[in-house]
Amino acid sequence: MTDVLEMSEAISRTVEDGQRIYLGGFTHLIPFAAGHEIIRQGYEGLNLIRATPDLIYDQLIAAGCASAVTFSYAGNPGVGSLRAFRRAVEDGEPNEVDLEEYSHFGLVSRLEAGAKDLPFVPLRSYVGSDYPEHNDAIRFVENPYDDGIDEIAVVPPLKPDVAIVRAQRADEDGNAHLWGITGEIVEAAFAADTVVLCVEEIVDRSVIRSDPNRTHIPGTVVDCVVEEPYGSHPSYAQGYYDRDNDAYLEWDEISETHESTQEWLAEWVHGVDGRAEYLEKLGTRRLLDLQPRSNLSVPIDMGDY
Amino acid sequence: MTDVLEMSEAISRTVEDGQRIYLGGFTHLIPFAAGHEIIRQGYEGLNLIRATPDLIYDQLIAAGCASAVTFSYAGNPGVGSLRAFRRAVEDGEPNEVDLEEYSHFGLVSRLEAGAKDLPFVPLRSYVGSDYPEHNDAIRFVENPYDDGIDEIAVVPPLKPDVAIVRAQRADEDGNAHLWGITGEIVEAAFAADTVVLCVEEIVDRSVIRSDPNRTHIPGTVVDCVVEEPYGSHPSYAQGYYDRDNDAYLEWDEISETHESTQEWLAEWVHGVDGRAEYLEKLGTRRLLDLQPRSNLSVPIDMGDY
Amino acid sequence: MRAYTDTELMISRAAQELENGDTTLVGVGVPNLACNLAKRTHAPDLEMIYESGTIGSDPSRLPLSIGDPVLATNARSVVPMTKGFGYYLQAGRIDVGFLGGAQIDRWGNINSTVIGEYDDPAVRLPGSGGACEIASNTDRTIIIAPHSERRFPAEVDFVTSPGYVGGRENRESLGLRGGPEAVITDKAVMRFDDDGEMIVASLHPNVSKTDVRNATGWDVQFSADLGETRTPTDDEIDLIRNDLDPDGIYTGGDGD
Amino acid sequence: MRAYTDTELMISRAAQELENGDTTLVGVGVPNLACNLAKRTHAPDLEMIYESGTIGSDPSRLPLSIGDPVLATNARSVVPMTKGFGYYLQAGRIDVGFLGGAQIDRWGNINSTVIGEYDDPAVRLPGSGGACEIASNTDRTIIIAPHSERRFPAEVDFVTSPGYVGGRENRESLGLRGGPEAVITDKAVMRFDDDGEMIVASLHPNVSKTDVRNATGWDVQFSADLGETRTPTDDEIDLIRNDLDPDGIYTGGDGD
Repeated sequence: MTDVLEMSEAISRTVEDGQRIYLGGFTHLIPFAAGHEIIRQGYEGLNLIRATPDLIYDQLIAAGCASAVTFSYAGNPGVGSLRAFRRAVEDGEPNEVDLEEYSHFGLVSRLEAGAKDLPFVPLRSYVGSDYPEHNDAIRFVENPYDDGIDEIAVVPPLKPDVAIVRAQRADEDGNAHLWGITGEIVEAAFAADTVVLCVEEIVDRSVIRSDPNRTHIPGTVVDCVVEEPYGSHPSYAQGYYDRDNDAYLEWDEISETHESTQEWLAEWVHGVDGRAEYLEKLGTRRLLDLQPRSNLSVPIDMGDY
Repeated sequence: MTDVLEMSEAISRTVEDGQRIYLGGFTHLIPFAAGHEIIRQGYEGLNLIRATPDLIYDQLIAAGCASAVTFSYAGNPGVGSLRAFRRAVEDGEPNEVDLEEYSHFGLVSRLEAGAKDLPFVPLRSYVGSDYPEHNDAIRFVENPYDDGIDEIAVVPPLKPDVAIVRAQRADEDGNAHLWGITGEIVEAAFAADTVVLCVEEIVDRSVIRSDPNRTHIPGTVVDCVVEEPYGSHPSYAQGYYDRDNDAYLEWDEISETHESTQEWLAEWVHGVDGRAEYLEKLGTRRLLDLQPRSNLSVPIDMGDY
Repeated sequence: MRAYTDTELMISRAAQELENGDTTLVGVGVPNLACNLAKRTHAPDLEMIYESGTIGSDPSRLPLSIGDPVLATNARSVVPMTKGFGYYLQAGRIDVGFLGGAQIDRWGNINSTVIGEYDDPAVRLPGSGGACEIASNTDRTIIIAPHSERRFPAEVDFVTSPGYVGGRENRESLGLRGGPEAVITDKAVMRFDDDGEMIVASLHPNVSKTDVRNATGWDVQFSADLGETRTPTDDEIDLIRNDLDPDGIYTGGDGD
Repeated sequence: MRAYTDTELMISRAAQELENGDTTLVGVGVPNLACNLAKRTHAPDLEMIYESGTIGSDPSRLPLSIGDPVLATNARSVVPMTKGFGYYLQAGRIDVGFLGGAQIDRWGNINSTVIGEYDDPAVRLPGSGGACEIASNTDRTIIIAPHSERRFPAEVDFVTSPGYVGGRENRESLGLRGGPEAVITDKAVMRFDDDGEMIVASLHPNVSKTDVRNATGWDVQFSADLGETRTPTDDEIDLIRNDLDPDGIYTGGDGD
């Protein structure tokens, strides 16, 4: 059974110190509100797993929540470095973090293997690169067919303890419609032991059932559902609000030192009690600036048989 | 570039004697009109590949088009045997056919490996079964990880020469929207060298671009597009017409002998010059009986950014 | 108590194998009726998945095939076969699978491929479909078949769908999940003992041990607490005849 | 001829590497501008794919990241990463990929992972993202980077994205597709000889062989028919400044 919860309860019920946590979403639908709640509740020793750590893991690392990061691209997309990530790796500030590193396809293939319960998934990557030398999880198997390929790289399943993912809309049972860039969200949800689904809006079951091909996450894999509009800001929700690119550019300065980052966390994370207060602080003007004009899809006919 | 063609030209341009042909669609969207055109044009020596040969391959086999069948379930779904298939296998009538056999997951995994250009795809099937003994393509590889599984079955890529697939709607470039049961259609389209896409209707590009997450087949993999309404009958197109279950039940009697099957082919395939004439012969009453009430999906908002 | 047909008994007994909240991979025919009967009686939260990729189907009428449009309309989700077989079945998300077969042996291994030699068959059967995967990856499989010596030979001609292979330990060591839970025929319900061998758990009314022995191709054993099979209730018969199969396509006209 | 910036020259020169009908995996920054410039000039049918899974993007404005919503709206298709990387990139459906890097060696091997020791880095860079896959699976890669001895060392500290590894034959024997086609810097355009070694194909205006030698970490060779790099046309400069990057986010303010 899926429970509809407030964010604070969803996090306190599901997350524990030391767990392997996956916050899903490739650029799109990143669960910032959930990440901030993890910071507020003061978790420690997490293994933060994400293809793109993005600002949210930079913030979690700066807040001291992480003891390890598993990733494939640790940059501020289109801007540059993740400075808190680099401080942790290069200088151990605020603490050392262990790294486990893949390319994008390697990391999403690990989730895919987890989602399918396969012992490994093969991929045509890593030959000629230095990854296998530094990551023992990347191995090679012999090709049993005589087709010119002798061996191929494989990666093992990744099954996070908790995946926190977002979607635009879901019903109370956690059946979720996603659109726009879906990235690795679905694989993360199927691979994880526990799944927290956060949505822009909870809708009637009939909305979801009107278009079952869009239900990429079924309620049967979801443990709890949180309704929290604008919960992805400064990331975005396709059709609901734009990516706040200014915020991504500003982060480069905000995060310049550990101290300046702490100040920001004090104000924007610890200084609010949840997403609603964060949005109030952000102001309507900024939200309005992020509002796209609407652009509805041409519906399909499922037929009433 | 994708060409918009009549069915007869699409088939004569793409299909050649002796090829490996995949007519896509699991129960849904089976390209019957294309299959009938292949029969009319008198092709021979085809390796007919489909998870479920269904009535369409029973008809192609009876017509003498096949020298081999690659499949995973050769039955009339919910009804019983495929009698023409059995006559060919058991009695060599009208000719012998070679069989290459998988389970469903094995066959669709072969398409997936073809679509991804992988030398093999692993799957948790076949251990304890007699398949590997009779199909040399099913092999086992050692698991390089120490997680309790010693070895796992693998299947090699399948890349048909031609895949003929259907979708509900596409634009002139062959970008196709599919919904309802999509089965193995997308994998077949990505795996094949040449792709013929048949649709219920060609729509404006703006319809397709209004919902890019539903474009499961991109025009870049499609060689030609054929617009032919009701081209799947007696299979169906979700939202357009129902599966003609009576026709599936009747086939059990029609196909009882080679002669009775030939009579049906003479009347319904050779006796018409294409799908339009077939539909006229079928009659409006039957088409109306197959009409579902409409049941539109709730649209999504992609946003105009 | 009303008269019922063999098929109705099998449907009702198979429905009893399902628990509320189970996720089940539904086949056509008797399994379809059994699942829909369970959903309308004691298991309203039964999750019905079809190998065509419809997840949480809620059909307004009984489908003929496992891919009828009525299974997609109003479903929880619809996924491609790679996903249905990979993310759901192989991933271990399905509790119960239903299987039939032309031959079933004492370990619950099933043949739905050929009668006779594989390369020169007396009868060419449809083959696996998803049966091999269902048998390999669900928690428990329910096998439904008419009871005859031909159906239940000591050894099957081809293992399409592995049961306990050569015994429970054998299945486990091969890395296969679950295994056969029950075999429901028109004469008896059979289960599997600690070794993984099929034994008779209950006899249908008016069926004797001898009837079952004569219709089984090996010296089948009987459970120490052999009982009589539960028969369909009046409500169940009504549901089957009036709601689920009003045209009698599957339940035929041999009752009443 | 109008004045142009180094970046504008690199954008315009990179655009020239694209043919009409190419399918290209677009990165942010200069590659994004180059692809959009090519699409608006000589390659209107350029198919732009982003590693976020947007296929045939037609952005109404320049994205900051490779996952901005403007890349999804009005796209031909949007697919999950498993599919973008599996069905498109790994399947060999992408002709051209753009790569940058902190270090590039004479074989076109690229490091975007660490400067220094992997386990104790002087500088921790973002890592591969999809670069390792792009370098392994496209027909040709275009590398764009500023020209300095630090950027072009004899050997990279970490091979993130394989070029010709230790030479063309080496790459081929590893089963890797294609390989680096051109390296475009702020000083020169370099290509790869029959052995797979980087050689200078053209010098930018006002750049000498010595300038390039001094900015390259090995004894770089020059093509026998060394020419001067094509400079941006007025139309191209207008398109870049007025349409593609009106705020000068990427092209900065160092021109005119």
